[in-house]
Amino acid sequence: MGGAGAIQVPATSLLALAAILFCIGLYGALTRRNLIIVLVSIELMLNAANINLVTFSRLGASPGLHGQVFALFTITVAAAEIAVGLALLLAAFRTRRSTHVEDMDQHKW
Amino acid sequence: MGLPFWLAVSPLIAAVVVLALPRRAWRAYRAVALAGDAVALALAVAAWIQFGAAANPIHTALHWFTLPGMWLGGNLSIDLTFTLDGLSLPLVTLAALLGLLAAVMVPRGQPRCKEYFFWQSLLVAAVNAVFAAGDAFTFFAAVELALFASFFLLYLFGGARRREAAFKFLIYRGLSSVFLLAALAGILYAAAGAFAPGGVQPAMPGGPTFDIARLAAQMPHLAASVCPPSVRWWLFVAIVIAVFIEEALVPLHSWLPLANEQADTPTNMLLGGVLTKTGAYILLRFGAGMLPDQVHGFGLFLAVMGVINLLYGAFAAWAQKDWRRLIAYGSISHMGLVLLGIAAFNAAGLQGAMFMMVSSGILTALLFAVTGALAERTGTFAIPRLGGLAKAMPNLSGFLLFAALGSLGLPLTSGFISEIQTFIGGFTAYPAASFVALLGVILSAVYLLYAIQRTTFGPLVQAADGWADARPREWVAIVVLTGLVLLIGVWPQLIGHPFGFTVRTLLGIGG
Amino acid sequence: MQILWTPEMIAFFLISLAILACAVMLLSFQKVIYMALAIGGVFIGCAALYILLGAEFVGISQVLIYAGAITILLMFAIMLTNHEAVEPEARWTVRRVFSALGCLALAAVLWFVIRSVQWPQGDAATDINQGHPNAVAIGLMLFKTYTIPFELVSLLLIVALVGAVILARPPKEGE
Amino acid sequence: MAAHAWLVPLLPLVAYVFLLVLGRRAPEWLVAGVSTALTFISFLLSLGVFRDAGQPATYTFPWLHVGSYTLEAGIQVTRLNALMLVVVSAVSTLVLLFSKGYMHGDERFAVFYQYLNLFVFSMLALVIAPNLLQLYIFWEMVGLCSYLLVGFWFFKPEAALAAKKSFIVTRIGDAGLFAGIIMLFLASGSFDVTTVLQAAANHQLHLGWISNDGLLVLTAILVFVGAVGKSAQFPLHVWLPDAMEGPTPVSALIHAATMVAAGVYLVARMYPLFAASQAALTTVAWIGGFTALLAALIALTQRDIKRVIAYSTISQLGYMMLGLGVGAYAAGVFHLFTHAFFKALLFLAAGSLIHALGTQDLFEMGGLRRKMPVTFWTFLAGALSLSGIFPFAGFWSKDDILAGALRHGHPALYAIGLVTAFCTAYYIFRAFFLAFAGPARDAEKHARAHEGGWVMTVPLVILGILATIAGFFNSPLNGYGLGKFLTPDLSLYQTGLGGYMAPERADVTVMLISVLVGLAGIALAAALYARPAAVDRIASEGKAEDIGPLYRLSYRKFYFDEIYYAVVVAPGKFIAAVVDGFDRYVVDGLVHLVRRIVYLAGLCLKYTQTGQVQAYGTVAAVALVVIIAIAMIRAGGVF
Repeated sequence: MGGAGAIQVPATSLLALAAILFCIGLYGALTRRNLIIVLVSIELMLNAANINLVTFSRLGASPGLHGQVFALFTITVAAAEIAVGLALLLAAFRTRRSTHVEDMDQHKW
Repeated sequence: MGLPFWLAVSPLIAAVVVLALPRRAWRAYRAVALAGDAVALALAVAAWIQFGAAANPIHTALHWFTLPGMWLGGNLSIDLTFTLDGLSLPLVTLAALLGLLAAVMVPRGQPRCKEYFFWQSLLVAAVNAVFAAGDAFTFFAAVELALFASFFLLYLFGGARRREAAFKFLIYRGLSSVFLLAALAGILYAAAGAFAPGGVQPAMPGGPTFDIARLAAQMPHLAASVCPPSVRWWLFVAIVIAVFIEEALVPLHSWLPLANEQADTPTNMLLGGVLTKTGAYILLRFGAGMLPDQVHGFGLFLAVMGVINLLYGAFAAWAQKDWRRLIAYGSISHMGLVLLGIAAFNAAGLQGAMFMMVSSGILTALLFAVTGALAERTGTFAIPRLGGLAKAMPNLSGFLLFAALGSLGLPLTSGFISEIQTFIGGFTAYPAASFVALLGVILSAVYLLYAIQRTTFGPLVQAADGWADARPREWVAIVVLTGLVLLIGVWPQLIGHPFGFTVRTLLGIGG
Repeated sequence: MQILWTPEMIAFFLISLAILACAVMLLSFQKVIYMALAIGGVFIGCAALYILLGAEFVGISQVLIYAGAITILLMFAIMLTNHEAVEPEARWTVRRVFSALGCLALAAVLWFVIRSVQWPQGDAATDINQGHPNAVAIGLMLFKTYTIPFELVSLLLIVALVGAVILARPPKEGE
Repeated sequence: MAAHAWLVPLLPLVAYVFLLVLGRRAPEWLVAGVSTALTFISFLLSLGVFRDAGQPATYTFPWLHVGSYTLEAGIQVTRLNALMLVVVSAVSTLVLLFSKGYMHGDERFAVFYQYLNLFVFSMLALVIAPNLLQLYIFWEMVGLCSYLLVGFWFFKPEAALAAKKSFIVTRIGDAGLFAGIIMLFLASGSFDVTTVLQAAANHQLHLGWISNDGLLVLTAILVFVGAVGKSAQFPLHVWLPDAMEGPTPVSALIHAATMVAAGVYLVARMYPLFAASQAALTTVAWIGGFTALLAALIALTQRDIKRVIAYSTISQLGYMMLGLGVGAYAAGVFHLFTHAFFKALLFLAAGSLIHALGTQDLFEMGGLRRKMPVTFWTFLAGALSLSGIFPFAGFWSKDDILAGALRHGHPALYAIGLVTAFCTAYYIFRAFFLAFAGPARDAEKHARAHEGGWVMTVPLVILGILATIAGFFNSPLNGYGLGKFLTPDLSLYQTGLGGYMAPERADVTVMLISVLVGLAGIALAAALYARPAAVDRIASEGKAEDIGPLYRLSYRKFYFDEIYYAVVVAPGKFIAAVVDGFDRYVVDGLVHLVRRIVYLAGLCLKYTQTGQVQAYGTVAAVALVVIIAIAMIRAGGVF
């Protein structure tokens, strides 16, 4: 299949895409009020990282499957993360009736 | 594992045993603590015999772990080393003795007895280890242990402002530990050649070491191409700052009067008697022993600071209205003379400084013991509220007078023999500073006799119902310390013998 | 830089456009539930990109786990909490400005870094799948080279599963 | 005999330890008996040592090694030392005996004897010290005993203050001596007196930071400062009159005959050093002369009998210094010798009066001639001796000094000496007439007055005899025997010290003048205080009425105490208060300032802890970006 042969897409473009996606995700994580959206934004950043991994597995200095395997690990860990994250969110919502980040400030001075 | 090891460890074992004892075993706590301290003292005495006329340093090393040879041309072995040489032997004996006497002086109804004896034994173990340590690593560890043991003694068992005093103590001395650590690590690196201007030059045969004896043999003779003078300069500055705090020298002294004012009598005996001598010990061991050129270079500074301390302490003591603060400032004043003696950097000066450390330790502890015993009866340390005690308690008053006279350097006491040697050294090297320092000799008489006159002479100001003169446990402590003051005053060669060896080593005269 | 308008290239541009559009929508929608839908778009776009890059197995996994499981999970979470929630009007607070500037600066820095590096072109000679189909090659690698991490990840999933259940379970009476 | 001289100080030490073991409750007869007997044996031994004294004999053992130098301890017997041994042990024996009566009934009787024995030991050991260090040690020890004995009645606030004052003022002098000794050690390489003096006499003292001549003068002056403190010379004379708060036997022994004379002894012992530096010798002479006159002027108006005698002591010590300073070495030592006897006598006689009357105020005495005949006659002998009337002891020694001043070319000092002699005769006979002549001014006390027991009268009589005849030891009648005896001590040192020795012949004119001046003083005192017509005037003086400014100046001791308080003590206390305030508010204030700054910083920074995780994230992200950007810029080639 597509395992061999040259790829016409330049690495620069792929990395730039990942970088933009990462920055959008970061911005979302830093500014959105809703905890769910914050979690989603983090997933966005993870995806950006995954794009890099896959890109380098094909276009890196030493191409190989390692990048793809790591992308798989990342996806798994992200799944675990989202599961636990959402469970925490539910627990927090039960006690505070809110999913807003601003309300989670019991560590204020 | 030899004698010096157990000397430091036996009070530590006592501390652990105290912790393991059941609750409310009041007598057992004291008995265990006393046993640990007594073993340490007995070992110290045994060390004197072993030291003998030949002045063999007694050495034990316990290997702990090795930092592999990634740098500086060899492995760095981290050991627990204990060495008793001419300088440490008298001091460690003093520490062990004061540890024992402090345990004796703990009053019968001491609250939170178990904790008290635990921390006290720990402190005694730590100060023993400080003076018995044979390598910089063990030394620093012991200094830190002493710091936090005394912090807890102060924090848990002091007077009304004990928390403030304890934290001031902790922060000050913690700061000094920072500089000490910097200096010790710096010396390790410098001696191993890490600061050579042209890149690392392994200088120590056998790799880098913390061992004090090897460092002292190597460090002063390193060529400038291996250890540049600027590095030595910075190391010495760090040592001086650490020393000034540890020894409570002006202007970094303000923790001592407060700590002494707030601590109880046994703690004060240890604090004033041995812990404040750590600073001078550092200056002798790591300053004079490893950076002699810098001691020379800083001589004038040290001498001037010595005189300032001497006068500042004396004047401040004159104005004090609390015996404990007065004693604290008096000890600051004494330490000024120690500084002058070290600054002189000749046989008489150095030996005088060492004598003064021991003498000031004994006399400070004695003064604390006597004033503590008086305060236990009268309920106050405040000089204006005392008077005429010689009528009610002639024996204790007599000892107070004796301690004061020793402290002001009356002949045939240890204070005099220390003073005269220091001044012989001082007049050789810094005559002008020594002349000014004479004023301190006069002032010490002024502040001590002023306080004595207000305390024991004159008409009795309080009703003296039920005041017993000294009790047995107080007798023990007071008489032993008094005897020691006289013994050193009349037979100074006793401690002059071991000190002499170290002095000759420091000055590089003969073996 | 000379851009060669090959079919692959055109596909890449379309996919990236879709991903970025979805990502921007994600941040600009007011209603939370729409945002969840937008993230689904991002996930699917990424999957397409992986397949384009010849990582079919990763692409399929992405669709299964992200676009399938995670998006649905998010939907449930939104429904279980405050599903009417709207993201309030964005006010340009100092923090927000700093976040925006920081992200822009990060993008700029990354862009300069990416641009300044001479990236190797895809090597036509090497077949990263060693002649196997992609899924087989990945399977071989997972069970040969990465056995222990693989097992650890499965352990992690179990722990996450149990943990999520315990955390999400409503407290019993009197607890 | 010299080899056994160590026994002389040892016996009082044995007595001290014995009394210490006996404790406070020991019976009085045992305490006094043992002390007196052992000291008496010491006296007999000293006589033996004195008889055999010849070339200096030294016996030492090592004490402490300092670097390569070894400090030694031991004894040395020279002719001067032997003479001092005799004087000290003789007076000590008599005072110990006298104290049995004087201190009878005091609850700390045994303690008193302990202290006295310790003093006698220290004083004897001081006298035979072979080196300066040992001398200094015992020099301080006698100071300590003086402190303890002055403050013996410690519950009296005046006694407590006086004890403190005496110790501190002498300590000022001691600090000088201390420095002098150390510099002599450094310059000569030895503490040994003989070595030091040889080096000084040969001008071989050398220190790096001062010229050789300057060093000689400086060390001599420093040693003299010690002597000034101990011998209560101007300007450190203020402690001695206050020290009269101690029991009277103490005043007789310590503050008249022995300890205060130690200063004079020191100058005599170190004479080659002084002789080698003319400036120092001149200083000694002028300080001595000035002190003699000053103290005599103060003594003119004092009303406390012990203070009159105390100022007289200061004055006579000034005479001795004057004698040594002008070069009349033998005369100075001789005056020390005679003065020990007649001044101890005067003090003990005064003690007898005080013991009988319970007051020290001259204006509460009077008319005691019949009631206390032994005291009367012995006091008279002492007073005549002090006034320098032929043939009493004081005549010979004082005349010797005055003649010496003229002979060595110091007419001004001679004149001062003469004026002092006149004042001396006047004030001592003023005291004498006030105490013994005229009517009783306090009838009740007068009625109680009685002579003490034999323990008190026997020492008086013995001292009375000595005060009368001691002068013949060094008179033209035996060819200035004492001077000849002492001369070999100085001849050891090769300087032109021969001139400081005894005169070849007596100068009758000088003698005549002195006696006449003394008689004039007595006559004036008699005219003012012994005539029956003077009763009213005495009464008004006793009530301190219409005293003129000069009288007040003398009576208030030229305001020295007040001046010292204002110039030394008050500034000292002020500095102490300033230092204490500095310590509390500046040093500690800085510490607190640092604490407060840190606290304030925390107070401000806590507002950054909003609890908002996104705020933390923003800061972290921005910081990360900045750090990466900086790293990129440093790496170069990116932008």
